[in-house]
Amino acid sequence: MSLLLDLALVAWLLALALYVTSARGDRDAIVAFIAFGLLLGLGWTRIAALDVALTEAAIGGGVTGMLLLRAEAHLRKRKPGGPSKGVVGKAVTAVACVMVTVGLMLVVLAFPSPAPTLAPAAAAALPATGLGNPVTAVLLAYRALDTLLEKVVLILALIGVWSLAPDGLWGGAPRLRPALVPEPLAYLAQMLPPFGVLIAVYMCWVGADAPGGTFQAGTVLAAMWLLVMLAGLSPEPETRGKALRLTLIAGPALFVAIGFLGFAMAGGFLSYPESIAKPLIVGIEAALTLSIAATLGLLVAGPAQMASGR
Amino acid sequence: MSVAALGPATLFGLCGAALAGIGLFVVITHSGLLRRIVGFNILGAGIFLVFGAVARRGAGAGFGGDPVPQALVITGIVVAFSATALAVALLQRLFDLTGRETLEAAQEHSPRSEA
Amino acid sequence: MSPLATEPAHVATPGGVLLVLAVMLPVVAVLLMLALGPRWTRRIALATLAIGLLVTIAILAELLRTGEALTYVVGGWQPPLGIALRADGTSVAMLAMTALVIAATGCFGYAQQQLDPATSHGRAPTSFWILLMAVWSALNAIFVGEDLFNLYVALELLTFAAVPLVCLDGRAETMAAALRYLMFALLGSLLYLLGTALIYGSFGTLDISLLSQASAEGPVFPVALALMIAGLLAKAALFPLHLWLPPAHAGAPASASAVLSALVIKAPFFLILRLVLDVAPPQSAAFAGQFLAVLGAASILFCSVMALRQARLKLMIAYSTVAQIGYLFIVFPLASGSETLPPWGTIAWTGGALQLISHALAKAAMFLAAGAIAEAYGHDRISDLGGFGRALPISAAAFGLAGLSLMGIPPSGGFVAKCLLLTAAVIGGHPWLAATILAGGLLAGSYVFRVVDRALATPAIPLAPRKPIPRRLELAALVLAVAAVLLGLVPLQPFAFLQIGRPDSLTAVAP
Amino acid sequence: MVAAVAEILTGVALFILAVTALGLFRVLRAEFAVERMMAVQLLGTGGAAAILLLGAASGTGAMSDVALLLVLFAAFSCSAFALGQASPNVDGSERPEDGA
Amino acid sequence: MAATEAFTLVFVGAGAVLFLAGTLGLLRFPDTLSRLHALSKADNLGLGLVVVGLLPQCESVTGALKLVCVWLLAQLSAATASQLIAGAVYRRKPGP
Repeated sequence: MSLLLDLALVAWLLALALYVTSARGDRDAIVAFIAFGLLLGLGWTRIAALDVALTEAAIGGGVTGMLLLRAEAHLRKRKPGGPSKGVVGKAVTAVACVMVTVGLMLVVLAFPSPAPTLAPAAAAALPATGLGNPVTAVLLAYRALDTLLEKVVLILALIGVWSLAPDGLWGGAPRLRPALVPEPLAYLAQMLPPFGVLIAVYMCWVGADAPGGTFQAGTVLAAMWLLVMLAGLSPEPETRGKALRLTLIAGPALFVAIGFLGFAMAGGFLSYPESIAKPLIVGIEAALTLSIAATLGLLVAGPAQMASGR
Repeated sequence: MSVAALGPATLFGLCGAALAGIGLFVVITHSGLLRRIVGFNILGAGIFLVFGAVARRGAGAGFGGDPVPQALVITGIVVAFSATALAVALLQRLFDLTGRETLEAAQEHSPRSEA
Repeated sequence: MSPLATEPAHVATPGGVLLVLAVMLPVVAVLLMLALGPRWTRRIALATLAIGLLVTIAILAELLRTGEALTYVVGGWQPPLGIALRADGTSVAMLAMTALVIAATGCFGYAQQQLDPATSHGRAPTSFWILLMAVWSALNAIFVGEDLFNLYVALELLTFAAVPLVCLDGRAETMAAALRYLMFALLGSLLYLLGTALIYGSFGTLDISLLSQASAEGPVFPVALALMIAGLLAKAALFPLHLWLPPAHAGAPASASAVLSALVIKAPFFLILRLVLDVAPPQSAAFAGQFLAVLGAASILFCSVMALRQARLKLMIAYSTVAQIGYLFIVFPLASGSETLPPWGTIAWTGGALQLISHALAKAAMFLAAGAIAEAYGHDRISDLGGFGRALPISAAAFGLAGLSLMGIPPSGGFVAKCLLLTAAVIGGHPWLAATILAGGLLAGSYVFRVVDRALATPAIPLAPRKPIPRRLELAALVLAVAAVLLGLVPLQPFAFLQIGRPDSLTAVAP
Repeated sequence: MVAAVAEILTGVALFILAVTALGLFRVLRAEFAVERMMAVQLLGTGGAAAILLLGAASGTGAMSDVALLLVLFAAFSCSAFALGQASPNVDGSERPEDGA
Repeated sequence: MAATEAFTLVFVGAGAVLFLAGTLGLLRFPDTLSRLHALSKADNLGLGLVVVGLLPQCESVTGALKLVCVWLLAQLSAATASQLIAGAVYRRKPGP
């Protein structure tokens, strides 16, 4: 039965992906992609990767979808039908892509058995971190440098997005709220965020020992913030605002600071003293959650579209 | 290999390979940049699934999967999202400036009337 | 199966802390700039430039003092679980080159912004400084990275810093160029990531030195390496994947172009070099080397001709970049080494490294000189620049000196590099590569002389600059060009500095 | 839990997924663009039900977290879509820098 | 033990039937609004039954609370999202 379920899931994922290639309009493709993201979240649970499933449902099915839908709405007045590849070109590409797929499949089937794994090493080192969730341990202890640099990547993407604003509007606020907010949206924006914030706090808290963590919590918070801004319940912040910028850097800054404190307290950069490793990591996660929420929300909101008030 | 011998790890690994192929197809054949961005995301999802298969195969020490590749995938998903955001912002700005949403027609299209 | 070594693969050295500083210092600067806002941005950037230069000098001194690679194990977590940073002689040379070019570009950017104080806290200048710092951090992380996934994150950091630099002036055509660059870079990143997934699936580690000891069987390893190299080629803009480069590098502001052309595309090349020579099994490496050399030779010939045909100065310099990158790729078959001689003991290795560094210095100098010219005249059409050498003697001199290096005329770093490569090609029995090197030099001579000829021309109506250009704006280019020439003082033999900390020299010490 | 019950719960999850898939492809072929967004709503509910069942079948409590996020983000994406759809005249006014 | 499992199976089975009913409605009903109605009503009731059925299987109070939370969220989102969609449909074509 399990195998049947997996097969059905895979078939469905592939069907949705194929729908994206053949859909006439971009919006249909994006809707299918959102459905694809949600379904992929389900798929990740089938290979025992709950942390990834949470992330995929939140980012793949949630904020990415929002980002693309907004872009589609923005581009809606375009000229219809760009130049597309001819039938021959498409056929050649299709053959090439099928070959790539078959090659990759052969490689996947040729993976060595027994599979090499770092699971025992990760488990052995887990007590030193005080954590219960090995994925969080990898993200915030063993490979903390990756996570730190990736936070910088997020912030940098935001700076890149902001730098695309017209000169006169730079430092102003992005614009999310439509001219007309439908009644149900305002209702949703009042009802959903309390749930969302609760879920985010729970995710962040539980992430040390169970699936969840700072990414998932941050994404949920970002979504709630976006919803509130969309419904016009809270104004879009000016990108030059001090408080906003401090929120953006708080997480990474704390991460770097504790990283350097490692020189004094423990063996070196990004190493935590064993006795207080867990509180330090949870603290970093809490700060990162806020920063990630702000960064993701602003990435979806896009560059400034309204001139700064000051 | 018989179907019965297919574990979920291999199955989703194969699914990842197929998704990567489909994503690549979208990226190459569509000229609309928004669709291409969606294609990049599908390609990315396929690659992450291959990583997921690797993680699942490495189950051990009481974990359902190797945590290291799982963590790498989470990092990768976030990076992919920031790439999407940057690409979308560039595309919107390009559209605002020229009314275009493709790269191919760069030469022959005239700028949109500024009225 | 798993290459888990009983003894740790990396032993942290005392100087390793400096590597952390090299990577993290610009990151701290980025965070500070974001927190404190536009008024502080430039001050923070200049302070970081100064401190970063000191850190680089300290790394250099430490390497020369100990004579072995600097290593740091982040957080004390040994690979394969954790991440290591390592800088051998070649890496340190890259770090030093990066610091020099970034500092010179920063000085140029500073001088340029002072020409127009009204906008110096505006969008473009502020973004420029933040992105410059991010580029620096990413490059340092790539040059000292030992972990393939860590390198992926660093590559993405580099991409996200470089793409907005391309379209900093906000014109529509630079938006299109930036988008095309982003598309190529994303495809490249994803291919690289796929390769990483396959490598982890078959070895259970992503650490380069652990991988180099792993025994490779089956099809997975070559496929993974091929995917990664293909992805990196798209980022390095080797022919025929170079289409995105000329509009992107020519459209960016001069200081951004200098960084993009001199440094950013060197990072993927450096990674290809490490993959082919440090990770790939010998047969795969030999095959990949042949293939890359063919593409490199095609790059040299095709793009040199394209450069010759450009009407605009910056486009010409951008095409010249693709051509000069080609030289780097013909190093692979020439530096294949032998039983007794590792690749880094060959003259081709030294030649390739010198070509990389001298091109970085010369190309940055050229773009900065072109920036000064564009600042003075408001355009960069080569045919309308007759006599610019009179008004901008320093820029003209910098352009000419940098040109010497590109052409490979003594005395210059480019001469030594191309001479070593030519010798290696002749000795190794690669007549076609030798011919390509010579032809590339001639073509480079033609396009450089086109500009120098304009500089020295005496038009009937003297060309008057639109506004006076302060000397300090031109100095940065001259400093870089002189540095490129001074590289020519390196003796014509395998350079010992570049071999410090390479694997085989380690085993020679401890058998 | 008895193995047979777990098997039945997995089967029900498969059934719900299959039924949802059927509905999904009907919705994606709908004539009105708005209606296609029902696909996401459909998947949120059906997917959450399937995940809860699978979680109960495998005894993994954390699965309900995934279901929670699935429902949450289905609602979120839905609102985003309906928004762009509800007021087609918004597009023009959404770009104040257009004339600049 | 057997009683709770029988309870679970009955409710879960009923939920599955409702999901089927919702989809059948989606396939058979002629216009958008009634399709929407069929879908949101049936699916939510189906999810509710599944949740009720699974409640006895929860090991902890938090687990049960999360299940209820899933259902509440689904209710909320279905109510608003289908109204949003319906509103959009209504504006699109005057008169159902």
